[in-house]
Amino acid sequence: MTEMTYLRAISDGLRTEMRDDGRVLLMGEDIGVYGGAFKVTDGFIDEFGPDRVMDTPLAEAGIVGTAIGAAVVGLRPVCEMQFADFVACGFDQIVNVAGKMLYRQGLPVNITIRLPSGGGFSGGPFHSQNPEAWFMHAPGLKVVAPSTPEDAKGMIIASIRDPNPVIYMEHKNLYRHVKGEVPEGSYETPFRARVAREGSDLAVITYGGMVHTALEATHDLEGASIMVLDLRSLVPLDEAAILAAVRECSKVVIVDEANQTCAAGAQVAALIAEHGFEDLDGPVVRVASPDVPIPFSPPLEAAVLPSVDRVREACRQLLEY
Amino acid sequence: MTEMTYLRAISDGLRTEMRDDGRVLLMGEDIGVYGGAFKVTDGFIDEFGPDRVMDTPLAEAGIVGTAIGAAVVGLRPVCEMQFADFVACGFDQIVNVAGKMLYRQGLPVNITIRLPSGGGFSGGPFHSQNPEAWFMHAPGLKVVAPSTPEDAKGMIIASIRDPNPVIYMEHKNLYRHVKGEVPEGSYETPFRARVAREGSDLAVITYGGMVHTALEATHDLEGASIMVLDLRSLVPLDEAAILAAVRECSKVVIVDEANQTCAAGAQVAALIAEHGFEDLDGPVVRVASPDVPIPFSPPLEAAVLPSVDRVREACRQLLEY
Amino acid sequence: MATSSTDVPIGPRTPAEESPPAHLTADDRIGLLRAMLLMRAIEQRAMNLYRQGKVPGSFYDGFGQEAVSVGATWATAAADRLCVLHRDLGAHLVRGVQPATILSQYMGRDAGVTSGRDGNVHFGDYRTGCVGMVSMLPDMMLVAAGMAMAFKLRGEARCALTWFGDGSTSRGDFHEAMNWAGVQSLPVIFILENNQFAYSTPIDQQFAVNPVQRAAGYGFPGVTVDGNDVEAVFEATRGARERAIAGGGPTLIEAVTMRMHGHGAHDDMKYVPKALVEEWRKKDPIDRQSARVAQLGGDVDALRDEVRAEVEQATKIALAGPMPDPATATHRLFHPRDADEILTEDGQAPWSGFRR
Amino acid sequence: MATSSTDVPIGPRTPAEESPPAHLTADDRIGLLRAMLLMRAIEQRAMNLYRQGKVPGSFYDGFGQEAVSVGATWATAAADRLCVLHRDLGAHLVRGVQPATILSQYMGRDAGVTSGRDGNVHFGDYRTGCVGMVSMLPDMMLVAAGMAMAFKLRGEARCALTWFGDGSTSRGDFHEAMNWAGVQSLPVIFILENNQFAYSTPIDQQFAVNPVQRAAGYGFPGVTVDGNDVEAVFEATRGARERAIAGGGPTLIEAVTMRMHGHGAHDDMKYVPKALVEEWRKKDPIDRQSARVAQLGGDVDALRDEVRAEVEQATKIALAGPMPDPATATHRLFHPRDADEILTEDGQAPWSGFRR
Ligand SMILES: Cc1ncc(C[n+]2csc(CCOP(=O)(O)OP(=O)(O)O)c2C)c(N)n1
Ligand SMILES: Cc1ncc(C[n+]2csc(CCOP(=O)(O)OP(=O)(O)O)c2C)c(N)n1
Ligand SMILES: [Mg+2]
Ligand SMILES: [Mg+2]
Repeated sequence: MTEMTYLRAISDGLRTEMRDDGRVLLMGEDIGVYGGAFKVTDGFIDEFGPDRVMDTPLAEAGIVGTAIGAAVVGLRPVCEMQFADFVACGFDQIVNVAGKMLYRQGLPVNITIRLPSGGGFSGGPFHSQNPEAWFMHAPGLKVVAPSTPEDAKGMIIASIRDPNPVIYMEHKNLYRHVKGEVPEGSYETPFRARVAREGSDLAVITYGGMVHTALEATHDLEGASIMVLDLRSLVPLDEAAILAAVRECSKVVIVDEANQTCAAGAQVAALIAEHGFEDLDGPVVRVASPDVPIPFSPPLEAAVLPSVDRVREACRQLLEY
Repeated sequence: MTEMTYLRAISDGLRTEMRDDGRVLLMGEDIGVYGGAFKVTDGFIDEFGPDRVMDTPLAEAGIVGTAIGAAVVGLRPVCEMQFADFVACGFDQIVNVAGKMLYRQGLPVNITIRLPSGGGFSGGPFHSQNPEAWFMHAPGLKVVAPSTPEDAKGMIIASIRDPNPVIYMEHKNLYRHVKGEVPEGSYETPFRARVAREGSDLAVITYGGMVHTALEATHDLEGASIMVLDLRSLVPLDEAAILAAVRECSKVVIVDEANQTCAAGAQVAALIAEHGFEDLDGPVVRVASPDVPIPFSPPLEAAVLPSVDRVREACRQLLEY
Repeated sequence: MATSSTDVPIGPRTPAEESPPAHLTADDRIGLLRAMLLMRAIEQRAMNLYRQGKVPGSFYDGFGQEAVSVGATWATAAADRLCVLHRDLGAHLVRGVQPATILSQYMGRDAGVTSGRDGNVHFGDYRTGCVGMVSMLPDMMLVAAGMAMAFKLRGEARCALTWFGDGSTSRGDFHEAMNWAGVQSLPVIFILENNQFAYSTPIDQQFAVNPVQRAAGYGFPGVTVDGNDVEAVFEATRGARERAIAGGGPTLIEAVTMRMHGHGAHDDMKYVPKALVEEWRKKDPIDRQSARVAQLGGDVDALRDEVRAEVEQATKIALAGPMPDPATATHRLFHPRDADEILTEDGQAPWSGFRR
Repeated sequence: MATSSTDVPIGPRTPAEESPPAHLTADDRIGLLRAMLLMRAIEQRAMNLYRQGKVPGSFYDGFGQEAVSVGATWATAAADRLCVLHRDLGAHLVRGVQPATILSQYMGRDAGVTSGRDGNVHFGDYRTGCVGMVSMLPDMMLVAAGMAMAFKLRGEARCALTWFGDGSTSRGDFHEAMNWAGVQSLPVIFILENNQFAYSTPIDQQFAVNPVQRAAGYGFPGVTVDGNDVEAVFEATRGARERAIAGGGPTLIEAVTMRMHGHGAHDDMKYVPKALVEEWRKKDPIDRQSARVAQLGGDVDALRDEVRAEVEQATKIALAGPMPDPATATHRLFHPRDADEILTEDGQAPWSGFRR
């Protein structure tokens, strides 16, 4: 075990798997010589060379499309979108080519697409998005969103080894703010939920960056016993763990940072409303961003993104229900 | 009033508005000389000429992006995607340019994007999709989905007049199968829900093609009184009408044809679970397509798309709850 | 119209006037004809089945364009990888997909290449080294470039090849693939199948300058070839492949041809001038190759009968096959962790040049 | 590197050697210098504010590229419409956006162009005929083409103009816009701002052939101009605009320049050879125009002082302005039905040619 940031844990996972598996290839804009916009691949080009740490043209469809081709003939490309927001430019290749290849013709597409996502640092409307729900709504793609350094490393390795296209969400606010113990060497974190904190009065169900918001918001809530469930994987969605949390706590607050309509949280709420209904002692409460682009200016952004206070207030009200 | 098909009603609405408003311009692949893959604009080029019924290059980003530019300087483009599925190729221009322009800099983008959507005729994985939820999850876009000829005409006119980007979903299975009385001349259908059938024991909440499936599935269900709520508009979502239906019936089945995860139906279910919880007498049941591409072969496709039987069975079970 | 079809002389000289092809044996030349005959016979049979309601959805064919897919594929090696498009049934045949499998595919039967999951021309049999197309055009150009990128990175003497139409060149993915292939100098062959129309849209509404002239702007050659001369298409592809394998980078080949049927079975193509169709009927690629084979002393009629019989037999087999089991509709959304993940296998490579 | 920066002689001749520009008065030439000085002073001031933590998020500037936006915009008429990119602050200044408004924008203040909804260079003031950029590059090429399409459809003598970088040319939208503009022969001017790098990526990893050479493949001219000579950029744009208005169609102008700062304030650009920066420092566009103005007898120092004072004054105003009201964060997602929907207004057009 060594303590490291969330960002270094991703780097560590990528480096570990690249050393173990010559088929792994990194592709992206400015990931080589520059080491990536967030320095996730800093120094990689020195160890692995420009062929395996490929600085690509500025072309997201190109990155994804060529990665698909390379995967089909046996490489294991890991694509970086410089910011998650730019994935919209490679959207068609992801949902129509990668997502449907196996179902239609039996060919697995082992690519991993890293999406540095989320707001909170005045990135504005084009550098703050959480687009995971778009991909949850596109069959054939797995979608994961680790919240801790340990999981970040274990899930990037598992994503690379998974023979299917995996959308790997990495919240930019965790990069340097979140530190934790990370096991040495190679290991995989399963695509299942994790109980971040046990509890019995109310369950906060969330993932990615919001796990930390949820923990902070509920670490002491007038002595109430609050469970925090970290989904970790959105596709597959750990329905058993979600329903178990509902059985255990009977009250649920679902938190995600994305715009609320048709977000991951909507799917979780719908699941509970259909299959956890009898265990509910109150409405299924959601906390998410309202349906607007994420604004740039700090006071505006703070008014839009789910905050510790909003989550705490939502929990307090539901506890009183 | 004249009886016409859903398809002719869309044509009628487009023609009516083009005659009334010289700013209206149709853009798309093969919509001019050929009259469109589904003949929605058949003969239009003769009346309005090639400038207003523009056969474009095969380029979805190009169609949407140039339409945005034309709208900003005062035209009112109506873009046709030849099939809804191809909208993935224009996705970035829609969500990042059109959707955010007004919020960011105050410039309205009056474009309408017509998406011939849905399955049921062996269109296969690339000609059967219902992508509306992707756009519901992209702030700044309105999304409508009429189910009757009267609404199809009234909503295409309202979409063109609405100063915002409107995604207009037209289910291909309604084109020629659904007929109805359509008022003469120009009128608008509001972006609000409509009670397709009154009822008090159970409410089926749906939209687009599935409205007809729901009506057929429930027209006599052992004498139960089944309400069918036709949402018509997904953004804005008529939350008041949805919650009123829950209050009235206390039992809800939500039907949509799209892949279930993060679909429109998930948002409706989440809304009810949070704000209609106290009115519920049973779980919020969903019927949707499982999360797979829509297969081509009739027996496979029939196994995936929501059918009259599946909807009826879901209602029967919930009634017994 | 801004096509170079005007620039290249199209239309057969008599076989006698022609110098024999440098890289094709008599058997190759007969094989090319046989593959084209087979493609046409299968598509004509499928069109009947469609009219009889046995082919669900829509149906697309490559009538009149047989030389493009057959000629190009004839030059591919077993280890090459192909992304085959919707006018290119001949490619599947040359690579070894069975007629009965193809007819089953059209009819959505379980024995089809996709077991009914996808329809008509939307397939690729990975057992023959092919990756099936998606409808979104021309997305496969990037997939082909990516396969070529992998070959180059691994130092393998293989190439990737794909086709696309004149209309498809207007999409951004065309540009991203051309640019990528040029920057990385990849062993990929792009075949622009210029059949004068994209659905109903004539090429002059698609581009102001023929895209073959854009290749230079990406740093590699663009060559125009008579797309109705199967031996010319073969030769252009053979040369491009030789360059690719030798590290010479990509080639864009424009095969000038004509879509002789509607866009799909539903399309009466009223929008195409009758005269244009008539002009092209005289340039039928099968007639042209038949004349050559006859000149070689080959018995074309016997070949036609043989092919017709083969297709009848295949139709019987296909019609006898079951539809897929509805219970499997949700299977295989994800690939199991432990299973092999590189599934493409080598295809047939009938060209005599690979056996010498 | 596959840039034509090598092809065109860059670097000033002495003003004495130059023949006076045909279409610029002495006032124009001083105005060009003043706009460049103002752009640089504002960006330098903003960089300080950024270092002081008063500019949230990141900060991007166009240091060394002032001639490209200033020169091109000087040739635009009031009724023209522009999509301004992230190195082009000079365009906003020439069109009439106030320095205080720009500094407020950078600091996310309510008085900024977007009232804090978007940041740094992501803005466009429709009151000056500009449409703000989106980050996704080069999406605005299609928007500009669309505006030009509307002008042509309505028979208006106006044009649209937009900028984009060398890296942006690799995106599919570049191609779709170039092709669309070519097929419809639109009055649009595309200015390729070739500053040698895309973030850290040098142009030879972006393209094998300079994109200016691709214009011919779309059916319109591509011209290369010294991007550090503001009068040369003006003249190229003036000519392109004249053609556009006369129905001559689009022009692609490559302005060869150099990004003299990091990609953003955070970027030390270690990846750029020091020598290259030194070479380009000698070609500073402001020094070059200053020499010309001095030659005309203009007092450059006075101009600098005047600009410095203006920026100080603007900074005071901007710093005094409030941040936006959080309660407004969810406002204006949709435009009201009854309100006017064509909001772009004409901008300033200081070129003397419009007043003659
Ligand atoms: C991105 C995309 N948009 C629209 C379509 C619908 N469509 C199917 S085929 C076709 C015409 C294709 O023309 P071309 O590329 O010339 O190929 P051809 O059919 O002529 O061989 C169109 C518009 C599509 N398949 N893909
Ligand atoms: C589609 C897209 N992908 C990635 C980015 C991230 N990004 C911002 S600027 C930049 C480099 C742009 O280079 P260039 O086009 O040459 O413009 P320059 O900054 O050099 O003026 C990149 C990759 C982006 N803005 N848009
Ligand atoms: Mg074609
Ligand atoms: Mg650049």
